[in-house]
Amino acid sequence: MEKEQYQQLEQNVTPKPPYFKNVAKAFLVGGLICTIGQAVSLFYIIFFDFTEATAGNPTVSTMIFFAMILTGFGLYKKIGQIAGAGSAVPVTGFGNAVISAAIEHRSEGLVLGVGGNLFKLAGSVVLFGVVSAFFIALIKFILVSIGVVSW
Amino acid sequence: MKLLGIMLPLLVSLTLLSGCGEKEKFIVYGSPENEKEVETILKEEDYVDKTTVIQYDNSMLVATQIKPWHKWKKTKLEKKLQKKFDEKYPNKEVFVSADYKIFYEANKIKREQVEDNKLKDKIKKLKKLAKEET
Amino acid sequence: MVIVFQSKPSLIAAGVVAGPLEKRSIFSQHFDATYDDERWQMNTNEQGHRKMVEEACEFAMKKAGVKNTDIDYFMGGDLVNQMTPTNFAARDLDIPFIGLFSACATSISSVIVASLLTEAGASNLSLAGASSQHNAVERQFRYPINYGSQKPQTAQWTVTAAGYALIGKHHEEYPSIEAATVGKSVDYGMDDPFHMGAAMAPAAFQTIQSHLEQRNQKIYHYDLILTGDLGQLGLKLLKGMFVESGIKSEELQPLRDAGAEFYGQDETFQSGASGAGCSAAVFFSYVIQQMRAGTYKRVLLVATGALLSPLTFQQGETIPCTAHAIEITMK
Amino acid sequence: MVMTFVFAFFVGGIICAIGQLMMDVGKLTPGHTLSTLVVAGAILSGMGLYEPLINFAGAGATVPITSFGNSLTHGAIVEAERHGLVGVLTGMFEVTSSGISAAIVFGFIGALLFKPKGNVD
Repeated sequence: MEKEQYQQLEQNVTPKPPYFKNVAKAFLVGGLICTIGQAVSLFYIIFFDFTEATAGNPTVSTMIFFAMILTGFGLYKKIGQIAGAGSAVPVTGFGNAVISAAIEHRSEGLVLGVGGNLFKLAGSVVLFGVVSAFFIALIKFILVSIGVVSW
Repeated sequence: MKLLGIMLPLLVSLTLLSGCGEKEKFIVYGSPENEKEVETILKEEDYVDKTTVIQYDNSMLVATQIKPWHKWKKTKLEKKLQKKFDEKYPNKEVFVSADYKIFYEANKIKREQVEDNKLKDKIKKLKKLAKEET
Repeated sequence: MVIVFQSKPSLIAAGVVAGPLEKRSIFSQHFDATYDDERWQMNTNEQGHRKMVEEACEFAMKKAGVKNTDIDYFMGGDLVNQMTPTNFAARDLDIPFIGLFSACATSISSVIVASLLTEAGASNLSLAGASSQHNAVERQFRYPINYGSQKPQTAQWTVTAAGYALIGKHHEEYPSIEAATVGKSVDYGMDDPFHMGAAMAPAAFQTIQSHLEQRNQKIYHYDLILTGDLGQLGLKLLKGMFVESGIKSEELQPLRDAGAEFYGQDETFQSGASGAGCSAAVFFSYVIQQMRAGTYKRVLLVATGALLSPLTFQQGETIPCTAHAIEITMK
Repeated sequence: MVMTFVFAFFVGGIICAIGQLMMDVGKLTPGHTLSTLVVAGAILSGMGLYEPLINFAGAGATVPITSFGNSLTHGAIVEAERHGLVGVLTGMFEVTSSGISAAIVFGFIGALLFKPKGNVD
């Protein structure tokens, strides 16, 4: 059998991912995580000295704390199997990527294992976040300097 | 789709709750001076939902909540309202904030009937909070 | 490519041990032992992996009533970094050792090498087999165990199991190895590490076809043709390839896949089981027991392996695969 | 305030749904999807569109990973506004997203507390 012929067969046999179902589940779980985030945020606004503008930081940290607990007890991967991007896209997913790598590489010690592999999965997010922030700030600076836009 | 079955009623009830929460749209605490006038100013602005105004000495704290669908313009509307008050009361020290924290604390001040020195300290703290950046 | 063994070496005994999840396997009653602790009371997954290999070998030796000093060669492999679990088990077993890597096809490639040594008169008794441990393999080939990525329906579950068989001189009362086919490394351009069945099916097809051709056999000559870990989709593809080559689908009755059947219809395991331990565990427990009971007279065992590494996947390479087959008969 | 919960649900849900489409239809790995979303967040922030989204949807905009891009870019732009070209550079060192620090700390603690388990249940 030729390669092309086989690839045709493979296309026919392999089930397509259930697009609609997956998107719906991602939407619901992702939305739910953000709603929980909003509740955490309200908690910080009411009981601590945070405003709507500053509550984002403690909220994100708290959500990552939740992610640690869920990851440690092996629950996050189960949520992930159901929700897909719904649990990967919120910062809890970023936390899960860091924490799961840290737990996994504990057996190689704290320095070489945890230290060396902490950002094995999440490193690309940090890289592209920082680099894009740098270039966008630079572009904006240039645009402001030549007077196209204002700050 | 079990999830959908759980989430939908939850969302609907949340939406309904927001409707039930309607109380007074305008509260003034402290000196009742200019009460009607301030209320009229705020009524002219259709994006304003609820406002609590605290007046003391020569200062005024306008803690407002912007209607949900206008909220994305919050920063601009806050500035717009500040400008309007500054023009209307050039002799007063007016501070406008659309932040929920400020609104919540202003209502708390009214509920607990905080007075004089304590009030001044509290307001000072709130202003500092509102100016904090992320 | 086909090797015909004149002396017909026999599978004297075998030992299979498996982890906690494998209790759910439809083959679990055929295993010698299943353990509740996936780490075998050791500190790391890799140490547990090693312990599992040792225990499977001990079961095989105990059943045959022999000690490690009676065994001439130990042959095997696994999927973790440079096969260290097996290498370390070899240290503790203290038997002359050849490490083999054919990914998940190691269970059969090691039996082929052991049979050749037996045929050549170099070995009276050899241990051959393979193993895999879910946690240790997943973390190397995919993501950390606790990472919440969504596995597609095409994904397969690496089993925690070790299967080792004792290969000795021909004995009538034991299943005997008549012939073997060493597979080529076949690449049909598949590149999805979550769809290994599709990558491996062409390799299995080529090996089975060439074995049948050179042995002048048809599928109906066999009571069972059992592939290693194609999974439900891979098996479908393999059958599809036979149908396209002109064989009627009714004739494909003997064609089965250990990975597709391993966990039954449990959907948590998606397309089925995979890993070097999957074929080793099923071949060296269920198949050998059924042959000794007389259910099957002639069986073709085809272990399939995907020869990828995380490095080749990240560098955008496709996945070459191999399949090795042995023909076992029982008088 | 109650409406913010509803908006948080919908906006957060939509961002996740976009991520799911990128993975299913675009065949991107989770790593590629998240990196793309972070860059998208940074671009929206540069265009001044992310802050209105936070005002509108609260945690619906701060909880998805896109907010990383926003907080880093926002910090860099604020520094650039204050200190000019040097600010673009120093801004990069002065701003860190709280999410990254939290993930490092909780990752370390998690490594001390938990063991990886492969069981399905």
